[in-house]
Amino acid sequence: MSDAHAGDAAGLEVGFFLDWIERTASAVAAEKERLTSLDAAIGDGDHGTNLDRGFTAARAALEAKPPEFPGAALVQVGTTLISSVGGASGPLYGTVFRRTGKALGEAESVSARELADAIAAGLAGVQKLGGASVGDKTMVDVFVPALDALLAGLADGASVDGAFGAAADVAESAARSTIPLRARKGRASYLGERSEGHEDPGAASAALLWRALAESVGGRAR
Amino acid sequence: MSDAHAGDAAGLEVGFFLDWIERTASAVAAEKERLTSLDAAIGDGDHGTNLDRGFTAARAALEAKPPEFPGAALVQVGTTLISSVGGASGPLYGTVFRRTGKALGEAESVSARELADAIAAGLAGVQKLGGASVGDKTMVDVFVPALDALLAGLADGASVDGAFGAAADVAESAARSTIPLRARKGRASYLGERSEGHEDPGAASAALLWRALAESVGGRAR
Amino acid sequence: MSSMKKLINSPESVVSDALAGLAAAHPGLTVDVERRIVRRAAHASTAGKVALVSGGGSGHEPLHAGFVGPGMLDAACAGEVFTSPVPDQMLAAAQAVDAGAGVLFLVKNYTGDVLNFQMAAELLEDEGIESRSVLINDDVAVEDSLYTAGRRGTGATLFAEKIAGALAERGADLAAVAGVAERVNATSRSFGIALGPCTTPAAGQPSFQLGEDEIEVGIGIHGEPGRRRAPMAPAAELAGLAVEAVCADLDFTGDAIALVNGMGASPLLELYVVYNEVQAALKSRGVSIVRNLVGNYVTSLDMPGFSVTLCRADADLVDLWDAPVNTPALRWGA
Amino acid sequence: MSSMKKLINSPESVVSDALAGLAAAHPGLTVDVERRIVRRAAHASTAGKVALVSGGGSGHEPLHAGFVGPGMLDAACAGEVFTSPVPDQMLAAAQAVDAGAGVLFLVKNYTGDVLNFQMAAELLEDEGIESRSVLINDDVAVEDSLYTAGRRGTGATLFAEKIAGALAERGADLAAVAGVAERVNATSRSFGIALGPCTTPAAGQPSFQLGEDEIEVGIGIHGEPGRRRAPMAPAAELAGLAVEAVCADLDFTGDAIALVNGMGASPLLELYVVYNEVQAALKSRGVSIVRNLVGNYVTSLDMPGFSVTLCRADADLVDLWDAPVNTPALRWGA
Ligand SMILES: Nc1ncnc2c1ncn2[C@@H]1O[C@H](COP(=O)(O)OP(=O)(O)O)[C@@H](O)[C@H]1O
Ligand SMILES: Nc1ncnc2c1ncn2[C@@H]1O[C@H](COP(=O)(O)OP(=O)(O)O)[C@@H](O)[C@H]1O
Ligand SMILES: [Mg+2]
Ligand SMILES: [Mg+2]
Ligand SMILES: [Mg+2]
Ligand SMILES: [Mg+2]
Repeated sequence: MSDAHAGDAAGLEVGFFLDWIERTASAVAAEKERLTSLDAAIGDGDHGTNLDRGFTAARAALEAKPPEFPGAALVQVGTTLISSVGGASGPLYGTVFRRTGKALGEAESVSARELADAIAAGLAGVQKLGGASVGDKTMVDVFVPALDALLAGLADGASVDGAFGAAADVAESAARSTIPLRARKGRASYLGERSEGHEDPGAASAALLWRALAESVGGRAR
Repeated sequence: MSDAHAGDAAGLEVGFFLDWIERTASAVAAEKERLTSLDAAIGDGDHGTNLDRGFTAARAALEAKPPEFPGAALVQVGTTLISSVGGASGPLYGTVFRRTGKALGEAESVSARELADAIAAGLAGVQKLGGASVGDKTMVDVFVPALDALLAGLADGASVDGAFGAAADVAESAARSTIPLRARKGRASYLGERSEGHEDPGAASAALLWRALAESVGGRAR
Repeated sequence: MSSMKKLINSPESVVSDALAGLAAAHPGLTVDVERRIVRRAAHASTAGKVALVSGGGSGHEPLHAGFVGPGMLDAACAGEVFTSPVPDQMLAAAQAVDAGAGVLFLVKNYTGDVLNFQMAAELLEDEGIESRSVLINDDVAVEDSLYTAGRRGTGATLFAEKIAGALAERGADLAAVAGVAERVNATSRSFGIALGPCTTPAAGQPSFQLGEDEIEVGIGIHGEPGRRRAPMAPAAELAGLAVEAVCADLDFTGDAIALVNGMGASPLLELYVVYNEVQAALKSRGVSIVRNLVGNYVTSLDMPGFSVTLCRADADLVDLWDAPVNTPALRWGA
Repeated sequence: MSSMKKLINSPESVVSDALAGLAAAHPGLTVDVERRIVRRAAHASTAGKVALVSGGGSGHEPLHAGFVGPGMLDAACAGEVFTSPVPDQMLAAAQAVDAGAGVLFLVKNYTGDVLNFQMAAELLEDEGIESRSVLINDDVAVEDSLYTAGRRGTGATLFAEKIAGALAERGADLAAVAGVAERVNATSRSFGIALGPCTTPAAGQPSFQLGEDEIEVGIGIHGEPGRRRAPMAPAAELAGLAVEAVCADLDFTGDAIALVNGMGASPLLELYVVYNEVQAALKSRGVSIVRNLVGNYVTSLDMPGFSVTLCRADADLVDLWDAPVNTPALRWGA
């Protein structure tokens, strides 16, 4: 059990996803001020408040109307984020969750690999919506390498725990790697070269999301 | 000459009054910031600027149209102050000078005693206009004791220099004596007890005027 | 809070420069920049109408120049920042706009304004032009006693200018126009709270210092400190304080016209929050707001804060309030 | 400069509280405080009229809710402070005000606004209601390149709302109303300068730090720093900078409509000083201002500073500009 492998039959069920959202919501709440102050430096200082409002609403929505399968949970989270966050991150994160959820369909249990593929669909949705590529200093800068790491880890036959853990590590270092970049999307792009030297707030929040995911995977294993 | 006495025949001519205004204007310019910051504490922070604007205008008016006799000089100064200062101090100081000047009539030369009596008329004008009595924390708190000291000095047969010098000393200490008072007139009265502990700006400027007068008297004697 | 940085060319030229801008922006006004007199453009027909003239220190914009135009003032005189204008200005303004029916001076009760308008009225009498002066003294933060210069004139000035202006426009005579201005003043009260100081261009320093959690309660409009300092509190409490002070002084039970006025640097978003609390507090006291203004009308440069002004609203006053007005800062029905 | 002290009850309730105040103050508006939608009061007859819907983050008041009313917007959606509203709001607003002739969304070009309005438009299509969206992107401080999110929408939003609103009122169809909004946007440019930061209620900290003699040049309306920092300078120079930036980007020779806009905490006195310099600088470039606004219209909470917006003024646009409008913040001819 503690050494679940990529090919493991033990799938991720709806409880796992509720746990992921719960952990994400807690992490966002805990890091709210840091996210907001990152946004104040190169944006408008609301990213932490925005996401905290959104994940608080998502948590409440999941409690009010408990979803029956993983895809439904993520679609519900995405829809709630879209309806409650606003700003750039609302539609973008909302789309990540909605598309990921839709890709999971109505399965009651999904494998790690299926989840990774679904996240790829979510990421594609965000890139289509926001038009950002890697290097534009956005959340995409975290999602792309983290997902790559996850896929690679799962393909290597590493443990599921290890694959998600490695993906979270990559996400965190990818977030820090946005520091020297000049923003080309979103509000920070208005600053031109003055956006250099600051971590992108959306990249920072994406790293929280990946870490929460890894923790849920780890927690499940225990 | 250096010991001109109250009874002295040597009168004060128009040049003396021009000198007085010149010295007053210089003193006001030099003390502008102090007057303004006294006013900021218990008023609206414009007293120094107001008087500086007024005496600069008065100086210019006297140069543009040199008066022929003492009374004309002071009326001209008063009229200019009224037309250029505004606020409370414009009409009040304007009235002091106008009434003092009018009281001097068309005499080419006036005695120290005649000047003191004329200032008494100016003071009466201000008190009628503004309704302030001694203790209300205004310029009147300086004018009344300074004039009393001047009249007393002249009556005692002290030297003219000495009488005016003593009046200026009294004026300066009277200005400081406004510090503990609670204002009952003008803008500072809005503060009620919070006006206590601050020197009244109009009292401070009145002391400058009395000191300039004493210096003109002293300068004349040299 | 207040800033030393200002959008000016120099403290000396700020009033003239602003008047030049006002002239350029409003073709409906004739502005004598040198003498600092703003009046309705020459073409406005006002024959036989009582002329309304007001004025005061600058720094309270849009008061007064922003209220010159059909339905309101005929002329306004601008002094230096926070300094009453001089009698020459008031005299010249009155002479320029007198249309044979006399002049009403609307004067905020400050020693400087009172004395300068008084001198102007005397000079005007010498010119054979009849005038009346109405003193506005609505600020309940100041005790009206022998021991003060009396209550300050603040927000009610706008009410008096609007309502007397409307009556003058209808052809009422000087006594009637002065009478309604007096009635407005007698039935209006104001109270203000500042969250910080303001900075005059000349001083270049904040008018007072406040701690991060302090406010000034009972402030005027010249950056003077208030009657007392208090700890910062939610909008509901601050609005309650102002409403309490105003209503303790005069019974407003019934209908009222209300002004929730920004002192200059408080965002409109916040002023609407305050309005919401003010109307709720009034409702619970049986006061119903039938007309209102929310915004920066009688300001104190860059001071953050607000004031509340109420005027008892009988049908006559409301009718005059609703009459058309067309000025830079207040416009409806035209 | 910006203050931590605010006239609010809590950062969480500031938008709702302000909307409740707006509702109480303006009987001509119907305000759904919970869903944060402001629209014209039900009785206004708009059958067959193209409906104009705008919205955006709060903190820019009077934009947008202050421009709802006859002659201008049909509805406005308010987001959290500096945060775009959500698609549900825009959808509900559009459904409420659609009068059968379709809906024009006027959208300031920020990623958040664009994405949320885009989602709303998709949802609206599902409901069988036709819509068009016009992006406003007038701020020349932002390079319009592949390397940015494109130019921000600022002062031209007011111009588009007024002018498209007037055309809609005249019964033009959706394509025509969208067309004129696009034309206004294409012929408008803005540039802003801040003397200090602003403070959002949630952050409670100034959005940036400036030295006593520094300014931010090329700022937006969300407290973001500008393109560069510069030393403080006289109003004439700052106005010149803004005029230069605007005119370098588009030739305004001829007639123009001008907005000299306060960012929130700069006194009106100073804005008139700026207006004076702006009109002089324009005159020397052969640009003549035929209509103007001076005041706080598109603000950034308590930020001190100003922006200049110009729109090329042909006879059609001026005619639409002059058409009656009756909203809380813009009113004439009615
Ligand atoms: N076009 C885009 N594609 C992907 N992510 C984006 C895009 N634009 C902005 N973002 C992300 O959104 C974050 C800002 O979110 P937030 O502050 O909540 O919204 P807003 O910028 O509207 O205030 C940025 O840090 C960035 O990571
Ligand atoms: N009624 C009065 N009688 C005499 N002096 C007065 C009266 N009111 C005010 N003053 C004096 O005027 C001074 C303030 O002058 P100033 O600051 O120039 O005018 P303002 O108060 O209009 O700004 C006060 O310090 C006080 O000495
Ligand atoms: Mg943001
Ligand atoms: Mg003063
Ligand atoms: Mg003064
Ligand atoms: Mg935002």
